Amino acid sequence: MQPTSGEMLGIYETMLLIRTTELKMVELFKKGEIEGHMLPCLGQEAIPASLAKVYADTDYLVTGHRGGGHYVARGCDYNALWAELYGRVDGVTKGRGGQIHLMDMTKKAMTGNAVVGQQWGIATGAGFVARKRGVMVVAVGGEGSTNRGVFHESLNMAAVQKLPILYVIEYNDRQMWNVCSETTAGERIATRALAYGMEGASVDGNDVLAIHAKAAEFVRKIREGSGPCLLECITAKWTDSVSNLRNLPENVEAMKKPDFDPVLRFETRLRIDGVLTDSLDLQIKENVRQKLQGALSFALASPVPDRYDGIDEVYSQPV
Amino acid sequence: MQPTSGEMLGIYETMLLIRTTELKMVELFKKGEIEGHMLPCLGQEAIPASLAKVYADTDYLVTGHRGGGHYVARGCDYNALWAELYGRVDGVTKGRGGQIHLMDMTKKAMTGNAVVGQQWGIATGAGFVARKRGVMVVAVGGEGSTNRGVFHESLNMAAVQKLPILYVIEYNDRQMWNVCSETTAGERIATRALAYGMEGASVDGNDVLAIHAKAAEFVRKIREGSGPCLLECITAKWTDSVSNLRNLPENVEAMKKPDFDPVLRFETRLRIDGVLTDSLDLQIKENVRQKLQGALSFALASPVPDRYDGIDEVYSQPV
Amino acid sequence: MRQMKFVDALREGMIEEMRRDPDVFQIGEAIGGMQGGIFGVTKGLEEEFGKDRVIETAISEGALGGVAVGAAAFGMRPVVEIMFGSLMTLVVDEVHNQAGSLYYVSGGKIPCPMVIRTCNWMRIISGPHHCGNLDATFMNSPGVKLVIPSTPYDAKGLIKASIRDNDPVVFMEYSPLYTLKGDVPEEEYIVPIGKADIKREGKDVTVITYGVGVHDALGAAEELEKEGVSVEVLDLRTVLPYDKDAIRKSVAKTSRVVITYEGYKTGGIGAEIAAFIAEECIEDLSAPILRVAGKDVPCPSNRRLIEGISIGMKDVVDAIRKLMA
Amino acid sequence: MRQMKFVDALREGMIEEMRRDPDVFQIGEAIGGMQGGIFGVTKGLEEEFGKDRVIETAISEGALGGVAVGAAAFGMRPVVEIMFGSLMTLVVDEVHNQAGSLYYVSGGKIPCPMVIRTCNWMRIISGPHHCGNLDATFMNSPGVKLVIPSTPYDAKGLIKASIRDNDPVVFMEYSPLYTLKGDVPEEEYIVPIGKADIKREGKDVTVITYGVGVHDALGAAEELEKEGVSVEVLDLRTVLPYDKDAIRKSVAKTSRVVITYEGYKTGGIGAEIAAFIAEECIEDLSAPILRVAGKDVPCPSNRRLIEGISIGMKDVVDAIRKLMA
Ligand SMILES: Cc1ncc(C[n+]2csc(CCOP(=O)(O)OP(=O)(O)O)c2C)c(N)n1
Ligand SMILES: Cc1ncc(C[n+]2csc(CCOP(=O)(O)OP(=O)(O)O)c2C)c(N)n1
Ligand SMILES: [Mg+2]
Ligand SMILES: [Mg+2]
Repeated sequence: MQPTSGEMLGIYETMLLIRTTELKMVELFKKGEIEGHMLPCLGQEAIPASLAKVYADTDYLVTGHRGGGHYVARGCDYNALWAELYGRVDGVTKGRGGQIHLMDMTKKAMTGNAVVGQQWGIATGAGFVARKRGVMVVAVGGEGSTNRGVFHESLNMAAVQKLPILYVIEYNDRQMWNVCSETTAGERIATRALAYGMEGASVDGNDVLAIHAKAAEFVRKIREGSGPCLLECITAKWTDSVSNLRNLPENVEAMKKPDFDPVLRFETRLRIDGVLTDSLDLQIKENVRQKLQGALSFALASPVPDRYDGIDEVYSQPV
Repeated sequence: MQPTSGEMLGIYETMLLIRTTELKMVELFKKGEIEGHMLPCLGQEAIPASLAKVYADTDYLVTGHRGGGHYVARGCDYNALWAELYGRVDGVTKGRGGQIHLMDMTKKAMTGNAVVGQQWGIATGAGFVARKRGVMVVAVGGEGSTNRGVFHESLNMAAVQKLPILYVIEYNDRQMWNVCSETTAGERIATRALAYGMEGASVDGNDVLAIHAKAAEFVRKIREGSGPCLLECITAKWTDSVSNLRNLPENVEAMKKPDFDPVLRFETRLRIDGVLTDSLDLQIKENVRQKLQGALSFALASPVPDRYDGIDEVYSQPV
Repeated sequence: MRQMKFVDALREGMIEEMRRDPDVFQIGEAIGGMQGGIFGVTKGLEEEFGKDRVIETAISEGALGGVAVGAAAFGMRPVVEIMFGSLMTLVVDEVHNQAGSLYYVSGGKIPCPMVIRTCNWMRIISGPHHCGNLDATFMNSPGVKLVIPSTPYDAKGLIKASIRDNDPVVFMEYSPLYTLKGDVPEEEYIVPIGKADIKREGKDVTVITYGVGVHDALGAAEELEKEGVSVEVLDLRTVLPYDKDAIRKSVAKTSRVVITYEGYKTGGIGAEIAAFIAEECIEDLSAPILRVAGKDVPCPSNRRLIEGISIGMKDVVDAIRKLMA
Repeated sequence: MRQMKFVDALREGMIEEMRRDPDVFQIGEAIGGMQGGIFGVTKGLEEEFGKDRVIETAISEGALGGVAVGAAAFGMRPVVEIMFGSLMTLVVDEVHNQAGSLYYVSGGKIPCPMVIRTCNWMRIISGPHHCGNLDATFMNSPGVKLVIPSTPYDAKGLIKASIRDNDPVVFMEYSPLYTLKGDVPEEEYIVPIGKADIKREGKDVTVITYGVGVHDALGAAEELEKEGVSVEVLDLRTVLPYDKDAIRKSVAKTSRVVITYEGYKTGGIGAEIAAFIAEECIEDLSAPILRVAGKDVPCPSNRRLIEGISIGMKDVVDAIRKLMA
């Protein structure tokens, strides 16, 4: 079940929007215009963009720390994203969480967390809610997070309870300065699913259509009541964090190759297939540019919070 | 590599000693002569007894809460066990830990813990020591403990580091009032090893020779540097705790069948094979009886601790 | 009035909330069937509400903590049972880092209405892994509420309030209290979170406490009445955030304070209460603030040794006598 | 004397201990290579000691905690790095239930000589999961030692003492201190665990503190000297068990106490210190015991908001002025 041309262009536009957003984020961070801890998903854009065309608007999304792309792909408040990056009151968390705690519950998206692996337990909880409401959960994390015990506890619990959860692993072979050979046993993360009698698969995570196809298959099964499935997407992150930009394409020659650049790769593919024309491409890029410009203006117009803002919002109800 | 006749008789004697010890423990608990939380391994005696003939005296042993049989099989201080059960100062932990914290480090045996699963992390630490000292670790836990995340973290870490650890699962399909179908996904615990590229196997855990054979094979591999292996022993516990004795053979007819009784089963086997004669059996039982009697006398002669005993032993060095 | 056991009142509170709100559900280890957990608190719930609302799980405390946060964030009201108090060590991240910060860090947009119930399994002979008391661990966790009832009435009213509360609640029970009987009205009621309760009025000394400590304090008060000492017993009920006004008022009245709690003394809940008084009410004090609490010794599996480290009514009496001397 | 950065002194202490004792080893996430952890504390250690003694691991904090206990129980001296302080939530069972009780519960037969190092990553813009401070979590854990150095000299001397200590030590660093320079002798030395240090003598007020707080206190003391107020700065250094004698002496001298620490105020370390004073030294006091600590608000990822909730030298000055008024 390949996506339609329209869907493919949608995915392409989403990838461009993520790419443009994150490059801008890096640029503004370097200039010192925005500050804080930020974890771009540059190089991994195919995953959020493809998934967003597979799950439904009513489904739940839970990610770990590298959730910015998923936030965008899900269609969460884009202006509020930029206000957040600028630390303004109209930020999606009122400027409190910053880039690693982006969450937009109007879109059922908990796309932030900074304790690696905790998203798996949270997603399992979301899974119980989803089961009751007749929807499903897409849960996302890096391969490193699968070495946290709670990943295993969650998979086991979800499998026993047949919870409707698609576990997605963004395998980029890097956990900060570590590589998998130093930290991670076994051939593929997908095999970790087998221990729980759960289906798992690995796909090229820089290939939109491969991700889309397998994710769509799993989503169908899950909706039919199979219980959870696990999809491992093999990719490569360009950089770990905005404060450690060693691997950006401008620095590393290899990164400029289409294989390392899922956006370029998908663009090429769409052009070869005749889905993307020059004029369409121009228009899509203009859409993205305008969206970004609009959001930047929105953000800059938003006030800086008072320094005591939020000290009365630690509890939701006064005690 | 089948055990020699002598070894088999040794295993049989160990099984009898465990059985006798624990039945006595149950009896004295019912009479109110000893008190506290106690977790017998009745019905599972084949596992500790067989393993003890496979690992070496210099190896390390780490178990979870149901470690009493392993304590005995390892040859830990038997008199001190009984003094412990009586809460006396000559108890192996001076009457502080009780039956679920039996530990005898002169025998490199940490056979107590009451937070299910924590033994896996501790065994991994022991594994680093064992690697350095040229020995290995035997780590033991119930199937329920493999649903704790730290089991998974430990297997992964041990596999990456090729630590010399034999993980032994005592699969009795029960976690207090839960059965595996309610709690545990996947066919066999042994398959959980595969996720980490580790060898795993399931054996009949009431069959001494099956356990012995597979454990011996794994131990050989581990000593040759294979890294960790996992051995799952399928068994059945007769009772969960001394305060909940529903399943004792006197109550449950099925428990009297040889399949449910590893001691009876091994005795039958040894008789059929001509290894065990009536006179040998008498002698072995007399040995066991004497050992128990001696220990009971030792225990009863040991003083009750002063109520403030140990309040100055919270730190090993005065601060 | 109707007399009920603590455990039954607590269960009744949960049942009422489950009937009222289909989004309330129970999850934990061995909580189902007719057993209903090691202490029988959830006995019979599975029968009424089914396996989808009374969910059995593996020994996976980390996932249980995560489930609480995730289910709450996505709109249900999970009630998690952690089998006993010393296993609360295994959900500290979920409570402290995740649940505690969620409402604030989401910009006040994601409430986290979860309850983690546990039982401090005290005064049993079972060693330090069973007999812990992790209450103090959650005292330094903004955004978290810590509720600890001492009577059947409070247990029911507070569990109902906790389930309805939109913030994460750690709800701690004490095993010796389960069989305690007390008045529990037939009509529905709620005990508000954040309000302490004067369990006995007095004018010479205030004993500030919660949970089982309340009963030690009440016993001590009765004992000392004979000697003409009038003891006020202040039951915090909600330990975090605690009721500062109630403490202020009582201290202003009595000028003497004993704080008693069952956990280890050093760094326990009593430390915060004493520090608050030393900071804000010191002018009202006419004596040192005494803490009567367990010795800083891991709980042994031995009746005699337990005697040597634990506290009871007599210790509270001694402390009060010391203050009155 | 030789001037050294805190981070270098700390590393030197660990290197000396690793050279002295082949059973000391390091284990943690990303601690190897030339990186040496996110703060570079273990930089270069792998090169000297090899991968068997500087062990890289997966993101598996639970296993790391277990490794500490197991390796220590079986006779080595593990030094575990937990990448930053707010992840200490993930090793509470290993520290509190396992390590803390082991020596006692084994009948004084199994010492547990482990060190878990971590860094409280304060004053950075990174949100509540990064900027926590779990020190208070370990204050209610008998058998555990909690060591928090404030200077390069103490960092080196205390890490050496911690590695040699036969009890489990939680060793907390503060990221803003790593680049701080100070005197560090060439000759070997140890700073004993359990001994506080008067970092500045004074007679009007005692500021009791540790870690970064020491520098706020020293700054405040200097500031107030101009106004003729003489401030004593008592650096606890070992927070558990803390040095009661040193506190008693200083309070007896000054009669006024400010306690300052960077964590959340409620239920923080300061609570225990204040409670101790209110219990044992109240007669010496001429004023309330003030706690200057962070607001009970999860740390936001926003410079302005951080300003609104965190404390510094100025707050210590204000508190002292209040006491002297
Ligand atoms: C429990 C925990 N341990 C360590 C860290 C520090 N840390 C932040 S990101 C990261 C690497 C995560 O790797 P992975 O899960 O593969 O995700 P990626 O960053 O590659 O997307 C680490 C170790 C953390 N935040 N939480
Ligand atoms: C972490 C933890 N959770 C729950 C418990 C309570 N508990 C004690 S034994 C037990 C069942 C353990 O089952 P299993 O690991 O299969 O061992 P078995 O008792 O069957 O030998 C449980 C849940 C505990 N002690 N620790
Ligand atoms: Mg990664
Ligand atoms: Mg079992």
